[in-house]
Amino acid sequence: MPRMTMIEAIRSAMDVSMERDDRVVVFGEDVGYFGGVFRCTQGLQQKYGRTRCFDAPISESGIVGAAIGMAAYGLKPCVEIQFADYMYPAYDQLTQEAARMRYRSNHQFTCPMVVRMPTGGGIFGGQTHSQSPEALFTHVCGLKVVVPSTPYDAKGLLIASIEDPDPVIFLEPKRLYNGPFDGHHDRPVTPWAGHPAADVPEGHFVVPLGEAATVREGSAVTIVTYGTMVHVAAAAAEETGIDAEIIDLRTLLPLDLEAITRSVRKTGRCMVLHEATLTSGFGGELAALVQEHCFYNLEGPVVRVAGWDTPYPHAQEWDYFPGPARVGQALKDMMEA
Amino acid sequence: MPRMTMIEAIRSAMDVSMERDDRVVVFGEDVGYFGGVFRCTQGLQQKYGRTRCFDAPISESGIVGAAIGMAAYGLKPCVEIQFADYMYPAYDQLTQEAARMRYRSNHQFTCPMVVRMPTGGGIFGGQTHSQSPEALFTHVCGLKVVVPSTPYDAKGLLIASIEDPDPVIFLEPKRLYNGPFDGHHDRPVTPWAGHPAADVPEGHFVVPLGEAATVREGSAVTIVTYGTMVHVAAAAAEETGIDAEIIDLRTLLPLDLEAITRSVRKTGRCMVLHEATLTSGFGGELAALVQEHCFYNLEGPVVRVAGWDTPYPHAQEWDYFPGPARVGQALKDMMEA
Amino acid sequence: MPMNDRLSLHVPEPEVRPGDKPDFSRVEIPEAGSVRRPPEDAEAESMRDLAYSIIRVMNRDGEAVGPWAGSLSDDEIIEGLRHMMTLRAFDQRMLMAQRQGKTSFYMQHLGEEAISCAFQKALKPGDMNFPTYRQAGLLIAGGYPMVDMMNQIYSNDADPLKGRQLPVLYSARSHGFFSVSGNLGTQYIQAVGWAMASAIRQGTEISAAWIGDGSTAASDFHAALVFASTYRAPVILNIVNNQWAISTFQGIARGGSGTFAARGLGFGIPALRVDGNDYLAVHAVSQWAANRARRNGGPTLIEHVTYRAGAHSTSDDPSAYRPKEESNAWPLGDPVLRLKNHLTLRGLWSEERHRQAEAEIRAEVIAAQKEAERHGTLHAGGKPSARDMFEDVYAEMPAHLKRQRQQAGV
Amino acid sequence: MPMNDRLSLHVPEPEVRPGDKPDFSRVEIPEAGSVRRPPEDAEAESMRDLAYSIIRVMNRDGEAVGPWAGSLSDDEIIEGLRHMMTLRAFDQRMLMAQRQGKTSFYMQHLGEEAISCAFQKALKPGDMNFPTYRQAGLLIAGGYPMVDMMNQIYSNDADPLKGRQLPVLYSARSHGFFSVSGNLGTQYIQAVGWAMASAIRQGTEISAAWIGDGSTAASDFHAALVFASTYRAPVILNIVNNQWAISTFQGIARGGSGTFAARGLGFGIPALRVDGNDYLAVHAVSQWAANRARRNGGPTLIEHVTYRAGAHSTSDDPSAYRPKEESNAWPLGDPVLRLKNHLTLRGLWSEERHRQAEAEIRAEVIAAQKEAERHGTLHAGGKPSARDMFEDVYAEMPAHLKRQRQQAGV
Ligand SMILES: Cc1ncc(C[n+]2csc(CCOP(=O)(O)OP(=O)(O)O)c2C)c(N)n1
Ligand SMILES: Cc1ncc(C[n+]2csc(CCOP(=O)(O)OP(=O)(O)O)c2C)c(N)n1
Ligand SMILES: [Mg+2]
Ligand SMILES: [Mg+2]
Repeated sequence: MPRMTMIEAIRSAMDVSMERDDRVVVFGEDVGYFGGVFRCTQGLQQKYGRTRCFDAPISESGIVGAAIGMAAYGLKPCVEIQFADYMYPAYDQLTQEAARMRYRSNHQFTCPMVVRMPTGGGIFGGQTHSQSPEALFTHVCGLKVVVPSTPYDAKGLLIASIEDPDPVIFLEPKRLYNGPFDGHHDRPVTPWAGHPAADVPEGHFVVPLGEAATVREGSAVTIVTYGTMVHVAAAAAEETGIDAEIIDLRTLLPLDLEAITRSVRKTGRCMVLHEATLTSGFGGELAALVQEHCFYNLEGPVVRVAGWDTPYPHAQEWDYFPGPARVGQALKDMMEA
Repeated sequence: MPRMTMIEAIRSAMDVSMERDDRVVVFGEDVGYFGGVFRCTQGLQQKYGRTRCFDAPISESGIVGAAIGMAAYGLKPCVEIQFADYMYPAYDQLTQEAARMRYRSNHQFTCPMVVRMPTGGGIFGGQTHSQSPEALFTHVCGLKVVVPSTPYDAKGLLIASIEDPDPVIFLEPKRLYNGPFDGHHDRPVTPWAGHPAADVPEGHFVVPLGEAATVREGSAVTIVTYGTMVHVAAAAAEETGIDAEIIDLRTLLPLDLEAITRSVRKTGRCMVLHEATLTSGFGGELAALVQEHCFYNLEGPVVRVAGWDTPYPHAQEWDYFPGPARVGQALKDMMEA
Repeated sequence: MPMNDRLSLHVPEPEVRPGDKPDFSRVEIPEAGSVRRPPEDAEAESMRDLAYSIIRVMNRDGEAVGPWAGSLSDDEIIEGLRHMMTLRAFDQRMLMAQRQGKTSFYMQHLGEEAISCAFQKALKPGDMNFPTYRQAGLLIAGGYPMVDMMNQIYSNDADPLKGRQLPVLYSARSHGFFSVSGNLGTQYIQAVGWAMASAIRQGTEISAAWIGDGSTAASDFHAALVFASTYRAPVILNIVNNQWAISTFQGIARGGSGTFAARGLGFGIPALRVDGNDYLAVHAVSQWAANRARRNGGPTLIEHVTYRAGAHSTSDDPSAYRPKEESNAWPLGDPVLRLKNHLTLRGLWSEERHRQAEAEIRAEVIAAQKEAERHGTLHAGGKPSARDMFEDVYAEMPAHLKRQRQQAGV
Repeated sequence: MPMNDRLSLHVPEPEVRPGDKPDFSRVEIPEAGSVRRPPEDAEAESMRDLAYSIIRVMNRDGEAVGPWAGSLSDDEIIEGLRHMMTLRAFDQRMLMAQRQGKTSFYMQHLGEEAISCAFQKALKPGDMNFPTYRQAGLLIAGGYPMVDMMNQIYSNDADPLKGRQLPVLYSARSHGFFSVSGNLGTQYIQAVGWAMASAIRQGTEISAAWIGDGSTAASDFHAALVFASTYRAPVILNIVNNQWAISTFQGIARGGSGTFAARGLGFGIPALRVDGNDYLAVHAVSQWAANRARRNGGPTLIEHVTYRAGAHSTSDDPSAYRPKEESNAWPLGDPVLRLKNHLTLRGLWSEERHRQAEAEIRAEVIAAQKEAERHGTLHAGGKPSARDMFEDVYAEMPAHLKRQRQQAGV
């Protein structure tokens, strides 16, 4: 099986999808000839021609608005927003139009499209190249929200997203593009090559939307997380020796609540972990659900570890990022409480 | 003391502020000569002239973007978005620009401005005149978020917001404009006139941001809520005879956590109630905080009652709206659990 | 230009307000027949002047004159008149129904009937309109059943949209009518995307975008023009300039540009202004643009110059912000009357036939209304179920919505 | 126009790609001195032609000719040359510093130095620029200390922005330089709002908005033009057309319009195109627009025609999408060389003085860099504290942030 980075896996997902279904079109800023600033669409224009993969003007609302029209026509657009931080001009089209098209037209018009965007920090990108806006999408009914943490999942989830009949927000943790980053920014970079989830089939396969993965079994505490933080959680568990069960949500909306409650009922403790700003983040929803469904199993409150309620700073990036030290400390505090 | 509707109270707040401080300017769609589709700015252009109160083009991002530039210059803009449902084109300017101006410029430039918008349903406005998008703002550090539930609070909070040095999102529950609606849509409309909080001083006063109000004392359960739902909660308490303590948050960000925890420690039970869509709503944050801070006082899980995870429908408005029956039933369930 | 050393803010105001005498002397109106008709494949640069004029076909006497005349047969013109009369009668009944509390809200077309009715006749099956709330003529002229429109307005148990949408925000894919959005401007770029899709698939269908004068200020108007210009999308970009955006006169959105059509010039998009109260002119210009698009000639922008003679919606009272008599003073007249005169002049129509047609149409509308009301009105009779509220959020209902539906007990 | 009965999508492509021979034959360049200079208070309608031409002052021989010549004294021109040379030297040092790992990111101005350096000389204290990341010449020419720029780039303990912003996203209120946003386009409308505020307060200050060719596609570009046109705001709307938006050539944003300046025409805003590599022309046109704005004449749009000779940023390698030699083939030459030639021709400058100035400037830049590095670089030496991270989210720190700061142990 070929070994892929997350970038290669994402590219392969689009390639496979374009090959199988000529209604799939790909566009966005710099995605055509050049192949995208993160190179996720490299070679697709050369292979499928300029009308299936092309550059778009710097208008995120235009990109998404046009994609909605295309989807209504019968195409399956898979568009790129260069950074999640730049999706805001498209937020109206995503939440008020794409998300409600099926509903308001009584399924006369639907919106099968994928909006890919790199998310998260860890690359010294400052407050406008580091954001994790997933909670701004999980509050919007009609959207699906996906965040992969490995090349294998990235490919399988992206193919599933492209094939989904509804609009999918596909958030790509950019710090994972080239390796399974565990938050130890001061250590040498680990490439994907050595990681089991870098074994990615060449052809078509899907990882179904709405199913979480238990990436580490454990009995002491459940860590509910996604994206980059899956790897940080694993490092923290390893380093503290606390036997955490780690649930990688993979899809945030619709949520695999079953997988979460099953685990929390077993461990009796729950940490919710994400990189996004704490207040009103998706962790609030997760904590609310866990206490609602597992109240009588909990030995202590659900603990949230998240980015601080500040913009993502440039110089203080590693003070902001909820790395293994912070997660580890929180785990220890939970076990002692 | 004059008796005011919420509309009159809001108008009076702007009037008083414009009178006291000539840096206060008011603009938005239809707010000039006509005085706004809800008449909140009626008479202000006539009184303060066309350069202090004027019509704007139908460009919400333009309205907010221009206001940011004005605030940076040294004015104090108080702008109207015609319905909260139409703030999305301005979401980029609000969250990426206004919210972070002070931070990113190390307070060289600041953004003292208020963005008023009618919110909530109950007027058969369908999915584009009924939304409650507060959670999309509470996740954004740098913003303040205010929701009044009475004329008195509306005036005092709006003056405080205009005088605040930071950007404030001021959400006006439109169903409360003309009366203290308790969710009994089938009963005759109650006007504000008879309500004690319709006694509103003519002149200047403030209700400070960040302070919740206990609008009903009780011992059985704490209901944490805001806006229209304050009145629904009161009706449900009355009708079920359950001795609920009702906390009207008034400001959602920054939150008066102290007032919430004090009450929950006393009652041992907590319901979080809002009209917005449940999943990833502000209720998630509230529930997460309550279980975090009051875990060992809670006799059961924090219960959330909220709008369903669907768009706000036109015909099924009262099936969607979390009215006194639904709230009452949830209260009873909580007491029995 | 004043020579102060102090700046001052310019805030445009209409010439008149309630109490003043209506004044349209600033509206320059060229003679009917006087504006040239460029070839359908002419370069955009060669017709910049058309963005500052008004294409008109019917003159004062009701004759059809000039190079834009003759795009329709006699029967088609008679049919056009009936469509406009139908739309007007429909509006009257629905306004009354709203006042009677049978629905929550309504928006009429008074004075603007020619635009959507004539435009629709330039389209073919498979083409797609992306309309605003004020283009029901596209449905009437497109043969969509009135009773279904009323079912939507009543949110009753036969509502094709299951009660989910505000009245008049129709959706009729079968009739080339895209789901109307409550958010202004958003659909302009969607129409361009749809047209791009047709071009990507090497199809033959074109699309039509619709927007009001006020809404041209919205961001997505720009996105649409950028994309249409860059990818030469087969789309007709319609601007309906009815002089008002609720209480705001068109000068606030138009600013210092002479016309809304001029917006197209900065994009190299042909921009035509047309007398929106002239059914024949609207049709001719729309046909020109449709032909151009079908021949891969790309987008055309059309500014339809008209006047919103009625209130913005049933929530609005225009006497608060403009003189009551202004609508009578509007120099382009009434579209129904003008087409009626044209047909009468040509011996194809008469007072008699008109009265008869009015009676027939009224009867049709009333019959449709009766049928619709058998399915219920907003507060009485059949209505969509609360179950319907939970459907179609997604293709397949996810677990959390099933849970909620169960909680709701439906 | 092809006459297929099937549609097809037009996707613009640059004439050449890596491996091809550079080709700028499509760029029409009028003779220096040949474009007229309208009075500063002329009507916008009277100068539409200027949106399709290029105003140039220096001819091939380096002479300043025509109606736009003569806006600057000899000393000012010499100062201008030094500013451009300083900016270029600054860029070189900072590029090197980035390669050495002293910071995370840098963006250079190579080939575009004339624009921001000359523009700033048309402004007065109290005026406000709303720049993008590629207008550091506004700071250099405005006398802002280089060491503070470097402190920002290094995110060190003297960083005026406390390490919170990406390198080059400066903010310098004292020098009329608004906090640069990482989000494209947003500041264009903010600049208009600032100018409106000045007019509301009957002030005298004007503002200047900045945007790149690619970013004109952004929504807020439209908002800015609408508001500027409607309220006649005293703002200069600059478009820097450097032919590229990262890997995307300007044809994608420009579409079918001949020029970016043409965008102004649809708004009745005077739109001038200027040779952005001609310091004298940029200054003259900017001065014209500034004077107009100060006299309450409202907005002017200026398209600065130039070429991004370097990479987009330190994260970019342009050889992947355009021929390496393209920058040498750019027909408007190098701004530094051209001004140097002009001064030399006039006996005000020489090879000798140039070399000497280069050495002096280099020394100045290196001295500033040494001083900055004493305060630290991104990964070494002094840095802003984690406490700084929690400040200035609000004027007063709310309880939840205090709690978090405590949790963070800082
Ligand atoms: C984004 C957005 N902002 C504001 C509104 C509220 N609104 C509804 S109609 C309208 C006026 C539109 O005027 P115009 O575009 O001229 O169309 P007309 O009603 O005249 O046909 C406004 C401001 C809205 N629906 N959407
Ligand atoms: C809203 C937004 N979308 C995308 C980006 C990513 N981005 C940064 S610079 C750039 C290209 C800008 O090109 P142009 O406007 O021509 O300016 P130039 O870099 O040439 O000076 C892009 C797409 C961004 N910063 N903001
Ligand atoms: Mg209008
Ligand atoms: Mg550029």
